[in-house]
Amino acid sequence: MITVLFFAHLQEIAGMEKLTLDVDQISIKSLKQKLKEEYQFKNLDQIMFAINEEYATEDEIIKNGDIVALIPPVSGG
Amino acid sequence: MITVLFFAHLQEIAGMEKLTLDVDQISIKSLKQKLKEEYQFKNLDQIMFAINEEYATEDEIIKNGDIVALIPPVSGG
Amino acid sequence: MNQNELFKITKDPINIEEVTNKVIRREAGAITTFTGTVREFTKGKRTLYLEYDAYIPMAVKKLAQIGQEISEKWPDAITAITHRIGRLDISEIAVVIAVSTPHRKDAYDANEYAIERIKQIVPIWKKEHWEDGEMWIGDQLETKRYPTGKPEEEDLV
Amino acid sequence: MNQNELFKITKDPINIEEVTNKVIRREAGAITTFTGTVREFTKGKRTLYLEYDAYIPMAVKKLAQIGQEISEKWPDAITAITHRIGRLDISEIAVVIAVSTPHRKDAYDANEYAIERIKQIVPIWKKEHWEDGEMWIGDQLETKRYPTGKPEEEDLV
Repeated sequence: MITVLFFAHLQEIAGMEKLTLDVDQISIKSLKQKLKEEYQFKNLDQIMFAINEEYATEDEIIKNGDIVALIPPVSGG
Repeated sequence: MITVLFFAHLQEIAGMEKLTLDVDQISIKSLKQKLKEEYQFKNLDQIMFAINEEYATEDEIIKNGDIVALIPPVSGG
Repeated sequence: MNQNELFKITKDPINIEEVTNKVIRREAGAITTFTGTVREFTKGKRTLYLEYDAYIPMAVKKLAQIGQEISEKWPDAITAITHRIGRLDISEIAVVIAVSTPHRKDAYDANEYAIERIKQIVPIWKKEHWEDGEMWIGDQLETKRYPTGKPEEEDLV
Repeated sequence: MNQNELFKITKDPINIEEVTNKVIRREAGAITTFTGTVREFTKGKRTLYLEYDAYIPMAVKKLAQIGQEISEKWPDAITAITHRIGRLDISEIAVVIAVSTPHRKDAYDANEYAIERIKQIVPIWKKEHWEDGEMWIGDQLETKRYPTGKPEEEDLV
């Protein structure tokens, strides 16, 4: 099981703060595909991903128990 | 009459905060000479002068009622 | 001084003095403090208020990482950063960055480095609220906007 | 806001927040605050405390002149400066400079300009007190010193 967190406009699109997926392991790339096919996300091109609070690349593998976050371009400061 | 103000180490050399000179008008250059000859100041080369709170050049004339200040190199901040 | 408190995300108003005091020390003669406030007009458009969202634990980690990067580039520098989230009205403080160094030049440079890095790597987002709408601002250059409050068709394709 | 209060020489401790608040305004999104404190060690030598002297009315005028120069170079900048005089212990605040601008880059540049100008034109002097003596520091580069507390023979000739 992995947890996927949404922030900012992605949270509004998703209509939720988080999603729990019953998968044992999945690459960022595959998760992205899954979110586009099975959820409301049509474009995630500009979105970064974090695994357990660290930025992750497309080919990194999310494992059971990990927390993944979708990070849209930031605008703090 | 003009008033001459001393600060920092010049105040310590002069042993006073100010001096009143009974002159009607005098150039900065002449005042400098006078301070060296008649008072304890041996060297005023690095000292700037201000007339009525504005920096003044050597040839400017101090007039009756003016306040002159000897400004050693500053070290604020 | 608790190291954890140098980098903070808060829902409460930020006190400039408090953040600055965290980095004042006997060896440092210069402290620069950057305060980012909510500006009323951006490119002629009037902001009513802002809303900030953050991925809090990761944001705190990334602020600490910026502090670490600064310590590597300017070995004698100490950094403290507090960023506020939630609703902020005009002139309210969104972020305070304080950097202390023995000499002043470094304090300016390191502080400017910190704000640039915040706008690159810290997961915090702002939503602008105008008279005629609202949008999540998409990146540091503010070139990516969602005028309807959600991404446009072109952003979703 | 009383224009006179933007530039101040004081014998009392300086409050960073108070000086910074003078320049916060709806149009400004960025405020930089420089805080100069008394550093314990300078080039390996330990300072016990400092004493600042100023030609107060002229110093206030010159601080205001710096604010004016900044307004000319960075038209949307507002500056406030407070400098303390009298005896200051280690870590106490000698000067606080706050500059607000619509955009951050200017706030850093203008603030740095202010501290450089203070060290050039504002009639304020510091006397260092060490364990083994005291001296009036003679200029901004701190190259001119009077180790006996008064100018040496070479300075007086």
